[in-house]
Amino acid sequence: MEVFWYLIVSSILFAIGVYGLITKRNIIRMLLSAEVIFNAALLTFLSLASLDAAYGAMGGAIVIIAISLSAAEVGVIVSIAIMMFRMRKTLDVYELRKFKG
Amino acid sequence: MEGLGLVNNVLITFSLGIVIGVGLGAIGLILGKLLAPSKDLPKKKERYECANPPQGRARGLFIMQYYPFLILFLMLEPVMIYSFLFLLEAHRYIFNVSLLFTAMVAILVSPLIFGICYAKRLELWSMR
Amino acid sequence: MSLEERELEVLIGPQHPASGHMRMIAKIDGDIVVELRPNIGYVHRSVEKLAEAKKFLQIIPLVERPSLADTTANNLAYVMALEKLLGLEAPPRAQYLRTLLAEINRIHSHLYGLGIHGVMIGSSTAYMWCFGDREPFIELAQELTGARLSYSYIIPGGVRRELPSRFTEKVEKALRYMENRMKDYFNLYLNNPVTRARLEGVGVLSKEDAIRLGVAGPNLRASGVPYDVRKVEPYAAYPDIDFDIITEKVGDAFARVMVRVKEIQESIRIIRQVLKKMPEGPILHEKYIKAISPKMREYMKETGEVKFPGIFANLRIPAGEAISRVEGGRGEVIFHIISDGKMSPYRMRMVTPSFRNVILFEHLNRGVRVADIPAIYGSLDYFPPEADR
Amino acid sequence: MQDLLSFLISLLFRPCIFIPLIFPGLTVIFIMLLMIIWLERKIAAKVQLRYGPLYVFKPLGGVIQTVADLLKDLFQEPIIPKTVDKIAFLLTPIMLFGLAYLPTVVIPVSPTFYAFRSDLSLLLLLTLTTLAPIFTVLMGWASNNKFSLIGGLREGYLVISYEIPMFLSALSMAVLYGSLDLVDIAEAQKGIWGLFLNPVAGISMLVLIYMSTGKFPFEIPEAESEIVAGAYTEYSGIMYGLVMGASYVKLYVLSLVYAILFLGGWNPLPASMMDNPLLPGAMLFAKAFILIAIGVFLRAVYPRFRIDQAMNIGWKMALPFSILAIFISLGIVTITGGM
Amino acid sequence: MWVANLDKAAKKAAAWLINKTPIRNIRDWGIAFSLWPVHFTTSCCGAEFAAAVAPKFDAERFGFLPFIGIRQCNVLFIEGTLSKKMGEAAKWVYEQMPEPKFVVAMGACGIDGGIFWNSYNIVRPKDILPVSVFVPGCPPRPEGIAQAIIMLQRKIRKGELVKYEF
Amino acid sequence: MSVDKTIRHVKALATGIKYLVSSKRMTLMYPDEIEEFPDGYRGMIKYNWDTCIKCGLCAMVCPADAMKMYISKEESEEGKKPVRRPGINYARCVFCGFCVAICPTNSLKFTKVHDVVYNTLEEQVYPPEKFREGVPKPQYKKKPKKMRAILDEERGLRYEPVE
Amino acid sequence: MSLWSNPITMIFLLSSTLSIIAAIFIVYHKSIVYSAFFLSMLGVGNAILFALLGFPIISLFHLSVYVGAAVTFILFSVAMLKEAPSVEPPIKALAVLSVIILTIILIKVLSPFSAEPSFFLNYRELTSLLVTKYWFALIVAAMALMTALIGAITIARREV
Amino acid sequence: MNFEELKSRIEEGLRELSAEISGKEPNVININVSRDKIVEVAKKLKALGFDHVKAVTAIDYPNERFEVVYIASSYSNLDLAFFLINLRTDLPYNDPTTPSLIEVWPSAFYQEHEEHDLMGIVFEGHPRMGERLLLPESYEGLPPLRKEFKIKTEGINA
Ligand code: SF4
Ligand code: SF4
Ligand code: SF4
Repeated sequence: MEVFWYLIVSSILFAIGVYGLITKRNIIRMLLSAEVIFNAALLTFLSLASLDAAYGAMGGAIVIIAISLSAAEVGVIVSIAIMMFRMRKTLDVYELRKFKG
Repeated sequence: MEGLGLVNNVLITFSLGIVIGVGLGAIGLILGKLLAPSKDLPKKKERYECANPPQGRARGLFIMQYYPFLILFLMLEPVMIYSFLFLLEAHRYIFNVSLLFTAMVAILVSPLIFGICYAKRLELWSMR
Repeated sequence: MSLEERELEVLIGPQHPASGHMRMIAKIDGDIVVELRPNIGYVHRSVEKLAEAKKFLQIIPLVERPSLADTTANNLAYVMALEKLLGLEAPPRAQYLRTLLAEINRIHSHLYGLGIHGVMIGSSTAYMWCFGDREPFIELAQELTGARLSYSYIIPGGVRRELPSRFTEKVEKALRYMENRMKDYFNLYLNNPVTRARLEGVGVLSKEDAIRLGVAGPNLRASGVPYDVRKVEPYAAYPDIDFDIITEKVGDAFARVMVRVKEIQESIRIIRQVLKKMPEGPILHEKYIKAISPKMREYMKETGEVKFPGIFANLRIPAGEAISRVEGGRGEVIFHIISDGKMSPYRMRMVTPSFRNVILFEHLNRGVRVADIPAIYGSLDYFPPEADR
Repeated sequence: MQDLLSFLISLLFRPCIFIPLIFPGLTVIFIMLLMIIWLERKIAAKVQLRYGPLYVFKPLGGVIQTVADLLKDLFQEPIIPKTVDKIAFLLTPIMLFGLAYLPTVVIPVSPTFYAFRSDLSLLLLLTLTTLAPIFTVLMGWASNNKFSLIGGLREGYLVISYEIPMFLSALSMAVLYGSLDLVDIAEAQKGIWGLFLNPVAGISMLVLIYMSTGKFPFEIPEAESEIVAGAYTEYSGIMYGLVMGASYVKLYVLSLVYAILFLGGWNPLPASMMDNPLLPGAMLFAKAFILIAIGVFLRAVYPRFRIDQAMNIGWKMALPFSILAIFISLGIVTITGGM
Repeated sequence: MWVANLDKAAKKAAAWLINKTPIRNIRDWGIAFSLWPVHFTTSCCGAEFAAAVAPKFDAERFGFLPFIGIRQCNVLFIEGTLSKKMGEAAKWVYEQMPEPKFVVAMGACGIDGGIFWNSYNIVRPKDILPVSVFVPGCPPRPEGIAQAIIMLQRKIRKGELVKYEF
Repeated sequence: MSVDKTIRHVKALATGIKYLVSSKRMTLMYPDEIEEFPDGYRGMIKYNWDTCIKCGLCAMVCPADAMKMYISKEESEEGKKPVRRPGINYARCVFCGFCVAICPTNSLKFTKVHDVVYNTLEEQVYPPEKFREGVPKPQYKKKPKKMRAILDEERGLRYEPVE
Repeated sequence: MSLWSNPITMIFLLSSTLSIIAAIFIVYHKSIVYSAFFLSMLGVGNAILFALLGFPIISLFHLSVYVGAAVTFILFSVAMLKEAPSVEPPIKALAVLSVIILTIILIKVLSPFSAEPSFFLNYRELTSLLVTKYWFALIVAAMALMTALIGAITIARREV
Repeated sequence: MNFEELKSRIEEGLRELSAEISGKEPNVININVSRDKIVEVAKKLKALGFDHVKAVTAIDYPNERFEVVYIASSYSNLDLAFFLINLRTDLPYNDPTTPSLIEVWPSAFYQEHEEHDLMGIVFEGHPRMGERLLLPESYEGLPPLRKEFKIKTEGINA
């Protein structure tokens, strides 16, 4: 299977993610869409890394770190969402913005 | 059959595993649906609520009290998997590995204690 | 957020493994119980009203039914109230027999409570052991009275049966068996770290609260109030018997369990004394013996079974008021009988220990975790039919 | 005809088919399920001074009680309440069973008989078990029932508190033997078993296995006296049979893993017997079965913990102990300079 | 439409299959030895019911396992008096149980009210539920409960109680 | 984990194992063995048609209104005051034994039969004629062994066959 | 064509379909719990793709850390929240348009990479690389995680 | 403490509250008060050491009056525990209201609620008046413990 196809899949995922990110207002949904984009990025990165044996291992190491950091990011964002939900009773980012102002 | 290599062995096993695992459940479900007698009683399909008429919502219970453990887990899981990555080299680079693991534990300890102590303070973790 | 939104209302019971015959309405916030309200009345069978339509003797089985695992206390308390109104006292041997049955019953009633409590915190073995070890005592009671649980043994003026032959020996065996088993109970269940973790510090009832809320029975004594009707207002054969009031200081669920365990041991002591001191004599008041036909008196002598005199069918009680109290397995049973001289009571008020302990549900379940609800419920040894009557 | 039969048999004895289908796969799982549920009830009954299931087949003490229960489950109406989320409600039992079953394919039966050998098999196996909480939580949510939700979330919370220590305990053995390959690990224990080399890891892993499969005293997700049947409250008939089975299958798989990691797998068998998969398989199964039997025996001894106490055990005791176990392993490696 | 027909046809085929003797016998055997009563104590007879599963009488020998949720059980023991409030609950329990299911009324109260027959707050189980076995006594001895289980098993294996309807 | 706790864990497990391997059991194998009760057990009631003096005391004292005075079909004659005899309704009887205790002629007697179940409500009413015929027979597959419960220091209860 | 005969191709097709369908459901599904659930499916699909690319260890890492922890975390939080309906902004057409353009551009850009992935990441290779060379990165990542941990706990707790 | 002593002490304590005090040997002391004084009397009694209520009985004398009896005793002072104080008050038949004593004796909470439920007495100040306790929520009609509420009876003849 050529790497091209992997890249196609990843770009489709990326596009779907971007669409979600644009159209959603619920903070957790936005997070989910961002996660789709993140997955697409990982796929791209790995397929590019797999092209050359010299970069393979290093690419792997970087992806590992990226995945673990995404866990951190998820944790923080969901915590923020929970806090907002608790305080403002909504997860809608527009509503949240309103409250701030 | 003979011609297939290692990958295919893995493939056969895994697909067999998935097919059996999922298929068994599915067959069981279908059989159960077909074989069992059924009779519609008005309350049968209501939510079970200790023999009371269903009341209120059933979702949306936020067990906040143990939430810090969830965060702890989320953050420790990657670190734990890191240890899978470097600890296995212990036979070759025992010094490096030990040092690295000690460092990891050292980094880990204080947030862990912080998290567990925080989790204990129940009054902080209610949905109010 | 408003109250309804942040809390989930969970209905526990009436069909629930840990609710028994009642419903608890718990408002929970996460894993913490914000408020719990008992909703009783699922077993309300209107004993007080039915008593007004039944004759005095017929009420004996009636008042036994609400607390089936601890029938003697109710039976005794009711009959004591009648005897107060009738102005007669049972002969001493009858008093000792009453005490004997009451203590046997206390042991198996406590075992019942312990067993139910065991299953509430998930130890099926505790349940099985307790219910299994009830059986020797039920066997004894059955031999004495002729029924497994609903003895109807105590009647105005005496008791219904003479002590069976070789009963003392059998009792002694059962008591020794129980004493031996207690070690295993401690090893497997009461000293089990998991049990301790589940019970210690859970549902603490302070002494002040226990007094204020008018709690009854072992639950009261577990909070450190040495109140026991057997000592405060001794009845039956208790004045002659040497025993201690069991108390614990802490007032948590474990203390309540321990009070029961120790009371079993104390009951064993009492039973031994009772059997040793058992006087000879008739088991029914002579006034009633006289009323029985000579042929039947003969029969009574032979079999040891008391025949009722014909007047029992329509027993008339002089007008008046009587209050009697008895320390049953679950606590103090109170009968307040108002008679107007007819064949049925004018009003019979029956206050059972479980009913007085209902108030604890609300009090103890505030701010505990969800998993503590059954642990607390079990430790109260609450029997809903008794509360609902 | 003869040829076809012998071909089929030879096909069956190919590892890639034998393993998912016979041992440690389907057939043995089935037998194990039938046996172990009966055994659980019998053991509990014995400690509780009684007989347990008996009359269903009296000469053998009612061994086929579970068959009767299975038949009852099969012929019982599977109710799908109208408030539930139908797809997730039906999907989750199947997926849970599948996920519990799938790791069996990774387990080797003898040094030469395995479906596949990879230098990651332990990690793969453990990873497959981590996916289950997703379905449990989804199950609790889909049932749309208060008790189910609490049960599902409790199970999830329990998972997060045992998973890390369990991985670390397993890892400490891998560190000791320098490999993640189950075959390697088992083979390395020809002499002394892992349990004796690193007892800290062994004990904590054992406790965590019972915790992860909801055995007493950690039977919290299904604590019947609090939350009825936990996440399974709304499941009836064969669906309940599936989810019930899944937890036993999980116990079985983890016991096999434990037997390989700590109890020397098929050791100590003389090398001459290793050619045939049956004997090492039987050895492995026997070890696993003892573990399962211990697990079900605990029901007769313990009440259950509260969820917060169980989590405290996971985080405050098991985690330090498993880290300690890794240090012990590192120490052993330092002393021996690699095995 | 077509799907519905298929479904019907499959059900019909299954019904035919089920009612064939060996399968029916196996099914009835399975159900008879796997009676799981609901955990539903309606009244004081529950004390004796509890004793019936306890070591001395050990109802589990018959495959009788008191179980947790009503969705998994198939026997409903009415353990004594059914007060009006509890009667409602009993109806809920009965209706939410999966088919096939059986009801046993236990104790004098569960049959005709027993000593509480004229109380204003009770209902008779047979008025609201299809009771198949009555156990007299107040409370019935655990042997009575065992006898009820045996009777129920006999009835099931005779094919009186489990009917495949479609 | 403190030492004390560990010891207690071990003790609990040891006790469990002790019971697992010991042969203590308390179970009465019910349908094969039935318990023979001590005298005076209050089981179902036997009626002696001949000695009864039809005084009605038993019906009067019955707390559950289970014992009633039924019109005896055999003895009543047209036009005369009907003769009444006691009959029992097991659907209500609470086995309190008051009727037996009060009967002045000992016409009512307890038997030790206790494990009868019924399929219908009507079966449980025993008007005098049926009452006379005797107590219902419980159904056993094969004849059960009669056992007597013996209290035992070691095992609590054990059972011995009655000769 | 080799597309159908090669099992690798089959797996690729299956898992990429799984990923894409999961992604679509994440964005479209009404229920947010389902969305979170499908995120896990996306993770599974992606993990298989990683394995096909020759990174089995990363695939497992993805499964356990991403699916087993991060997505579980999201699913947990979401399953516990009450569902709040949210209004979607009226920019759908615009979004679709931009997305299509984006896809086309991306495909154009990516078309030169048409080589076969000729690579298999050996586990040992990666681990020794990590131990000898990138150990510092690991420590930094761990520290970052711990900081995030403290931050998340502080954020999520109730304001006192 | 013996009976007479206690009686005189109570008499002394309740002097200005116009309560009728009578005793019944060996341990029952009846105190009759009117309903507007009952709270004060209860407070006095509590101060004397009677810290809880064992039972609340309501008695119906048809078309005449209701009588409410609080049976109080002591836990904290075991000398007093032997004695039962019957605090009685009469209520007119058409207006069975009386102030609730749960402020003084919280132990009367469920007892009063029950008497409200079954006898129809209204305890003013009790937070759960109007709610059902033992009877089903849907119950309508006369409170069942009233004498007018008749239940079925059967004669001895069938
Ligand atoms: S029959 Fe007897 S024991 Fe059973 S519920 Fe009725 S009164 Fe209670
Ligand atoms: S049975 Fe006895 S009590 Fe009843 S009517 Fe006959 S003689 Fe009288
Ligand atoms: S035993 Fe009791 S309830 Fe039964 S008929 Fe005799 S008096 Fe009536």
